[in-house]
Amino acid sequence: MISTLEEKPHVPAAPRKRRVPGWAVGMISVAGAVLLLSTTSYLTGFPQMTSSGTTQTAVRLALPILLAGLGGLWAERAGVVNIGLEGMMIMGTWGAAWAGYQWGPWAALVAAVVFGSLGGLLHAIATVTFGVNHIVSGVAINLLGAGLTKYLSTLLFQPLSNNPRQSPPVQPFDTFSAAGLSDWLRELENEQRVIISDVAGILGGLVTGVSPLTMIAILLLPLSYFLLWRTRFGLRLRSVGENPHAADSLGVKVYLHKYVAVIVSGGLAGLGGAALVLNPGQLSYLEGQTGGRGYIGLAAMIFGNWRPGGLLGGAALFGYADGLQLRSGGEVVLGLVYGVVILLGVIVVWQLYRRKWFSAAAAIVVAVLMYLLYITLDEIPGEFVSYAPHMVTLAVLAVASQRLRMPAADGVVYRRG
Amino acid sequence: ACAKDTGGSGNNSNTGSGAACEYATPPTASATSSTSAANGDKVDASALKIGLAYDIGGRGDASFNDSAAAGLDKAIADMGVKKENTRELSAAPNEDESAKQTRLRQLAGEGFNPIIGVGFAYAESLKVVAPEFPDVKFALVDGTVEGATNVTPLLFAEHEGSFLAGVIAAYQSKKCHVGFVGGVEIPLIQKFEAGYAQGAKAAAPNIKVESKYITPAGDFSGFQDAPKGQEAAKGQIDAGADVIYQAAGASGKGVFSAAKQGNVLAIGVDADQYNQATVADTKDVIVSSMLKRVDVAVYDFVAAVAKNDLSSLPKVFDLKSDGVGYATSGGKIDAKLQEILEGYKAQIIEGKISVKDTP
Amino acid sequence: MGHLRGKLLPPALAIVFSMLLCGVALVISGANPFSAFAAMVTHVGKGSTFVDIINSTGIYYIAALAVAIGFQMNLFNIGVEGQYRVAAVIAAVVGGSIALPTGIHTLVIIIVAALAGAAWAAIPAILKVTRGVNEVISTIMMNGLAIGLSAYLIRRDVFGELRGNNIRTPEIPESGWMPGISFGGGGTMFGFIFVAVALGVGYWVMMNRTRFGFELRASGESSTAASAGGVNAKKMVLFSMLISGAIAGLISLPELLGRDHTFSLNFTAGIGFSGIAIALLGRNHPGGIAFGALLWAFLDKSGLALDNVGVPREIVTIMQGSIVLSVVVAYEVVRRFELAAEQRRVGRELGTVGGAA
Amino acid sequence: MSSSTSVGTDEHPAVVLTGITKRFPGVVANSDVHLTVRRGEVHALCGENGAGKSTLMKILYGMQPPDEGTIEVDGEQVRFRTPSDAIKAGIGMVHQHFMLADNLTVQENVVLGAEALHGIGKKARARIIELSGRTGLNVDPGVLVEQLGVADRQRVEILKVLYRGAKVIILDEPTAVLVPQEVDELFETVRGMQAQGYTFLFISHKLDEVRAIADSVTVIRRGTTVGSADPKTVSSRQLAEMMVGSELPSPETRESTVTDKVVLDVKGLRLLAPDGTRPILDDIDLVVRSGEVVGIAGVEGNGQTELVEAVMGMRKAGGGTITLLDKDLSKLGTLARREAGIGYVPEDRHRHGLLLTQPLWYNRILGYQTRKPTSKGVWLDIDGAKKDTERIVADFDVRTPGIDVPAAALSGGNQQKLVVGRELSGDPVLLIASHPTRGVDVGAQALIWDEIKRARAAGLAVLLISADLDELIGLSDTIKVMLRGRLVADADPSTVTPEDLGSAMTGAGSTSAAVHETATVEEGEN
Ligand SMILES: Nc1ncnc2c1ncn2[C@@H]1O[C@H](COP(=O)(O)OP(=O)(O)OP(=O)(O)O)[C@@H](O)[C@H]1O
Ligand SMILES: Nc1ncnc2c1ncn2[C@@H]1O[C@H](COP(=O)(O)OP(=O)(O)OP(=O)(O)O)[C@@H](O)[C@H]1O
Ligand SMILES: [Mg+2]
Ligand SMILES: [Mg+2]
Repeated sequence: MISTLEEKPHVPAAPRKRRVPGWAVGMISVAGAVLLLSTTSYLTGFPQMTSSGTTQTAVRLALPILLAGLGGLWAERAGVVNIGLEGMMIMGTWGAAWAGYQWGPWAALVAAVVFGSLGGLLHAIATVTFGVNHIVSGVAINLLGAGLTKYLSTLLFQPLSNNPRQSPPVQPFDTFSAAGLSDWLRELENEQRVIISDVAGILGGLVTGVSPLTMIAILLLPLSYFLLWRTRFGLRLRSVGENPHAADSLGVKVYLHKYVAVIVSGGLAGLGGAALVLNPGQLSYLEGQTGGRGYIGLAAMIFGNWRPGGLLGGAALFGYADGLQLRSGGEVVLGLVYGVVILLGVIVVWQLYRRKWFSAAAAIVVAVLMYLLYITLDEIPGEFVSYAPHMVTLAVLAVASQRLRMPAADGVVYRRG
Repeated sequence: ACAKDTGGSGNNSNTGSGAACEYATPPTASATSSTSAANGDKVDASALKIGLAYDIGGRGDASFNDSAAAGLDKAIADMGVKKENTRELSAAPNEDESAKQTRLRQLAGEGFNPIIGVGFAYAESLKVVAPEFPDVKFALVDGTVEGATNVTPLLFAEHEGSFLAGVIAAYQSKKCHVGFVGGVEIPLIQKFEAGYAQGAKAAAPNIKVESKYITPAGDFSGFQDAPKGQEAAKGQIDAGADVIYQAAGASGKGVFSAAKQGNVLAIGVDADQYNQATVADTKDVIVSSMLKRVDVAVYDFVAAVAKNDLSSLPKVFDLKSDGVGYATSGGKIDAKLQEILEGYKAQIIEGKISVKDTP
Repeated sequence: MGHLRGKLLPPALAIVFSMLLCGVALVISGANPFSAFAAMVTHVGKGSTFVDIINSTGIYYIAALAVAIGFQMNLFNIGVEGQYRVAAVIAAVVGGSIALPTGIHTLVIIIVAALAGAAWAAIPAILKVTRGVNEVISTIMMNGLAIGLSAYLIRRDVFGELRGNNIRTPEIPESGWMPGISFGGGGTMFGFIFVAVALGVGYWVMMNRTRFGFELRASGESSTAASAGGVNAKKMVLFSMLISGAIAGLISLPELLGRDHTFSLNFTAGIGFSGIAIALLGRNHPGGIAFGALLWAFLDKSGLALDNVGVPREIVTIMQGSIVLSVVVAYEVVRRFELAAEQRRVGRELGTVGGAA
Repeated sequence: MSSSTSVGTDEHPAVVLTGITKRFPGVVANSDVHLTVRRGEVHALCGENGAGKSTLMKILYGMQPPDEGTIEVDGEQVRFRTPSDAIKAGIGMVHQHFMLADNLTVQENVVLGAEALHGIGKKARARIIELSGRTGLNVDPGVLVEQLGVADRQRVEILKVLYRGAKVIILDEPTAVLVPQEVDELFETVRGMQAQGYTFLFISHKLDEVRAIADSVTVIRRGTTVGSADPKTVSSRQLAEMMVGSELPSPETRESTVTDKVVLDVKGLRLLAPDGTRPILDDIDLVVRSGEVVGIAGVEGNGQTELVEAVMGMRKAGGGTITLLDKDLSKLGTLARREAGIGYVPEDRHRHGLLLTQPLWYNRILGYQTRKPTSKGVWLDIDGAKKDTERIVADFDVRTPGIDVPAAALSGGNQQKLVVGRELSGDPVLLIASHPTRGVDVGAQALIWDEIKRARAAGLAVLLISADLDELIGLSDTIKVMLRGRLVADADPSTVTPEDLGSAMTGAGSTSAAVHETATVEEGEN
């Protein structure tokens, strides 16, 4: 669906390189990101950058994005592009609210998954059975999801809440903290020691005030990895996204796997919707509450190179930047610009080491521009601060310029025979 | 080692340092002059067919539109307006100008008179439609239409009400540090922010006022993103603010929730939110609400039309005309504070304090 | 002619199917579908609705054209939404702050809008061409930034001015307007509608008769074959994004030049997203898009009549979604049927049995 | 157990197909086919393109249901609904077009669909290693398939089949992409496995190979079995005549038309792999003269594709110059190079040659969008394009109901004729032909050869890349051997044999006077 500029050249049988395992890459990137943030935080004098509050906010904001992105991952690994995540997410919010006000938060989760899955089922019928262009179907599902929930809300919620756009309140989940650990980390954080306090802040944010939904979402990530990369079901599912003809010739039920993947995808997006409804600040269905998070989830998944770890990175980046701007505003976001300058500095050194003179020069120019921006402005104007996550995402993509690789048969309509 | 968090006591880590405020000497209250056009004789409006065109959200939004609806309901109850002689229509998100015009024309064409446009979004369409129906009496909440003589503006002095909210916040704050969360950064909401900050500083000159909008002008999702409202408020609470005022529509719910989790106080907006069902679970943190009496304005306008005397309506629904004010439900505002508030209110009414409407 | 039938049958089937679907939904909710549909149809004749539908069709048409150009080469320009917002605010600011003779003033505004739209589209285009950044992500992000930019530009300390509780750019003087055709009580048709029609014709000519259109379609059909045929893929990405953005820049002009004369908080958002659905509905074909835009506008404007008969207006969105989905399903079914027929025809005309052709 | 003794008449045959008929829209691919395969034999299936061989095998493998007819395996009648059913019955198939997922590892590709046997982890890996040890099909299970060359990919395909415990193995044109040495290796493997009791169904157009490996041969023509032959006694020519019912053409062109006029002059051409370190093209010097056919021989993946694409400007060269008739092309784009007079028959017509859903006349414009008769300035000349397409269809015998049908509706051979016809239009001075007759049947092959010879006689310079060594030797005036991105040897087509070329291509060193090395390649290079 998405046009690729450069054909991947057929490289003749290359000697195999020892590749660094994925988990190690993940650990190194996380460590690098933390190091960068704490350095920036120290140099700019904004402890908010690594405070536990910011981390918690980032987790809460990243959660729906992560779940939607995970939904995208499942579908696209099976070769179905899912731009309909937003619609499935909306259906999830409605389902969560409808079940939630009647039977509590756990029922809300179940209903959200069921409603999201229904959206997924529709997408699967259209794309797999009828061979409809995946984007068309996704766009239609976004429209349908919005229309259907509005219609149902008018019918079912209005009599109860006097508001056709909002459901009655939903019971919240209790939240949990790792008691001793959480307190100890907070003490460490408050000592304001370089790096240690930053790490403590970030960790503290991760173990404090966690709701079961957060835990489920965090668990779903390794679970998805395990299912997709370590089981026979996952192997079959991925093979369907890479080369359905080959899979078919080996007796893999291509349609079945695509169906399962897209339905799971819808369920996960629906769960993302539930995360919005069950957010302690919301606790109800509210029309328009998804606010494009389905699209952002899709973007986070592409950002993460169609892999769970990368997706987590994308969602975390977005949630972090959004959290930081909401909590701390333009001054601190400007601090992030300083962080980008440091990052660019590292890249310059690396490119020089690899003798990529042009890339290095380009990075230097951008770094200088960024630095000028940093020293001339006092804070980023409020109008742009709200879109800090968008800017950071663009900046990271432009700088990292990683070779994204989507599943080979992604978006391709498969016909048997 | 995993413990359940109990209602907000676990993690109210207000890291910001703060000492109690030093308050300016409050003005003493003089007699308040309160007049509402409705406080008069019984008016009979049974002959009127009333049309309401709501902004996005419509009746039931637990906010501004609902307040207008309450005015209509009161008119039905008090003035003999027949329910079947009323029609309420509401706007859809992202609709264009012509949809608004069509809505107004529909109402006017079917003989509704008066017709009330709820929200400044109707200004441009009224400018077009009102001259087409010169005999119909239109009103526009929150806006004026230049050149159209048959459109009555129903304007509010939100900044004056918000001034008092600022005073309340200053007196309720233990750390002399308060916050404001706005939904969308538009001039209307900036009036709330401006009045609030001025009020807080008037009461306690050293006070620190945080301010944050969820989205900039043009992105109206800021009025319906409670999770983000919550995070914005949390940021202010973590920075040390302990009273948060919100003018954020449905996102305000998140602000209350953050206040509850952070063990601090909040001030509601538009209606008396302490008594609102949608935020009932967090009502104990709502110390007061800035009242914007759209209901009064709508009611008064209907009454004025029934009496055929539009000149009795105030130019602006302000403190003086009780078009804005503060709520005391919940009992957190004691007599002493109320006295202080009345003092400020009197000064504003008398013009001794002039409240700015831009930050 | 069977060919034409293959093109017209699917949308007709799809509309009937969606009406049935929505009818069922209405019955379930206790409303009378017939009175609802009747209200929508009769509403067309009331007041300015007919002209509103035409106006709205023109706007959607431009939006869908902008999207379709990207689609022609498999570029998914979700960014039309942001491109026309940026173009609208910049065109309004420029138009409101210059004084030029009538006509030229309008022309300058149009050019500025197109350039601004193209410039906003250039960012994802350049990122894609030079850094390989996926245009889906970058245009989603650019849409957010577009709101930020427009909000910044209408700040009171930048270009905005306060009007009651609204905030807007300085009004464009009359020399910059584009007159419409007034039907008295029936409303005023935007003059820009004719520009939209011209754009459609131009789009058709470009796609079918020019070398550029050939290269665009070839790249969309097979980027590898196109590059072997001498089509420069990067250049095509850049150009198609720029043209798409330039057309997107015109989306707001019917309203800006014909009615509003200013960019304010009442700006009509969301047309870019409708444009995606309409382009898909019209299968990137200028005629199909016109039909899709008309249908969309009809549902939008006539849907307002549902308020009068007490039916939730949301049924219209359901209908839009189900039409998009069922149209493409119908097209797919018909396409498969025709492909098999075509193969049979080829086989028959060659008279082969074993197929050693 | 030797193959000759295992073929017992008292046992049930491994596979019996009776009266198989299969119709597609407009085509009867198989009609009343009968085939008997004895256990332990290598049974070859011959027939020209589109004769219905692959279809028959897909039916046997359960990928397509037959319209009529029965299948017996080991004397029992069976019905296969899916490949899984066939796999359970011990039948495995290596497809004509590889069925591999590039982004999965060898191990994942092998175990896919057969996870129930040994899981997907260590046990499966051990089993793969054991299998490859036993059969000599050595590949690293952990490596991604995209990093493998063709021969390795084929090994993976065979491993896939073995892993499932297949006893009857279908090899659909396994040798089409292999060089002679690799073919020999494959045949050794096949013979070894035959000794272990495996049965093979072997499809090939290369009749010498058929005679070398098969125990019996069945010939299919136009979807039906026309007879069988004993490979020990039948000659290739006789076999071919059974297949097509006519004389076998040959690519021989001996009379030289080479002139002194240099058309293409490539100097010091370099290209780095995208990962930046390894050279794919290393200091290539190449001259093609007017009236000359220069053939490039090489095992797939040694840089031929890249060489062609670099000359065409589809890849940006890392250094060196390309000159066409004294015009420096090095800085120009593909279109400018085409305009300068290069015609290009790509190796993959579907990926690089055609817009499959567009009509034939629309395809005529591709590559000529700036030139007469298909365009005038920025405008397309649709009438001109249509008229010229009619000409190509007539001159090149493209079998089509009209020029408005989509290119996809044509068979592969006819598609190829269209592409060749197009690329010889517009009076090119240089034709770059990559595998111009790949997957094309004998009739079309002869026509394409004739056209190339005719144009050469008229002064065209031709750069020919082909894996078909007979074609290469037959058509070329000069042959250059490419190995690891370098031109390492020249060969004289009048004396060289395919075997000599094969050794040079694999770097085994030349043993023949017809091949003389022009460069040496360090073996230890990464
Ligand atoms: N799925 C299909 N749908 C329609 N027609 C088909 C299909 N598959 C094969 N055919 C037709 O059946 C004929 C036989 O095709 P098949 O692939 O069996 O030939 P083949 O003998 O394997 O040829 P080759 O030597 O080119 O591989 C083809 O000419 C084609 O027209
Ligand atoms: N999967 C398929 N579905 C539909 N039609 C097919 C399919 N595969 C092949 N065909 C049809 O079969 C015909 C021939 O296809 P193919 O490329 O296999 O030709 P071929 O028999 O190999 O011809 P040639 O001898 O020229 O190489 C074409 O008309 C093509 O449209
Ligand atoms: Mg073939
Ligand atoms: Mg075949």
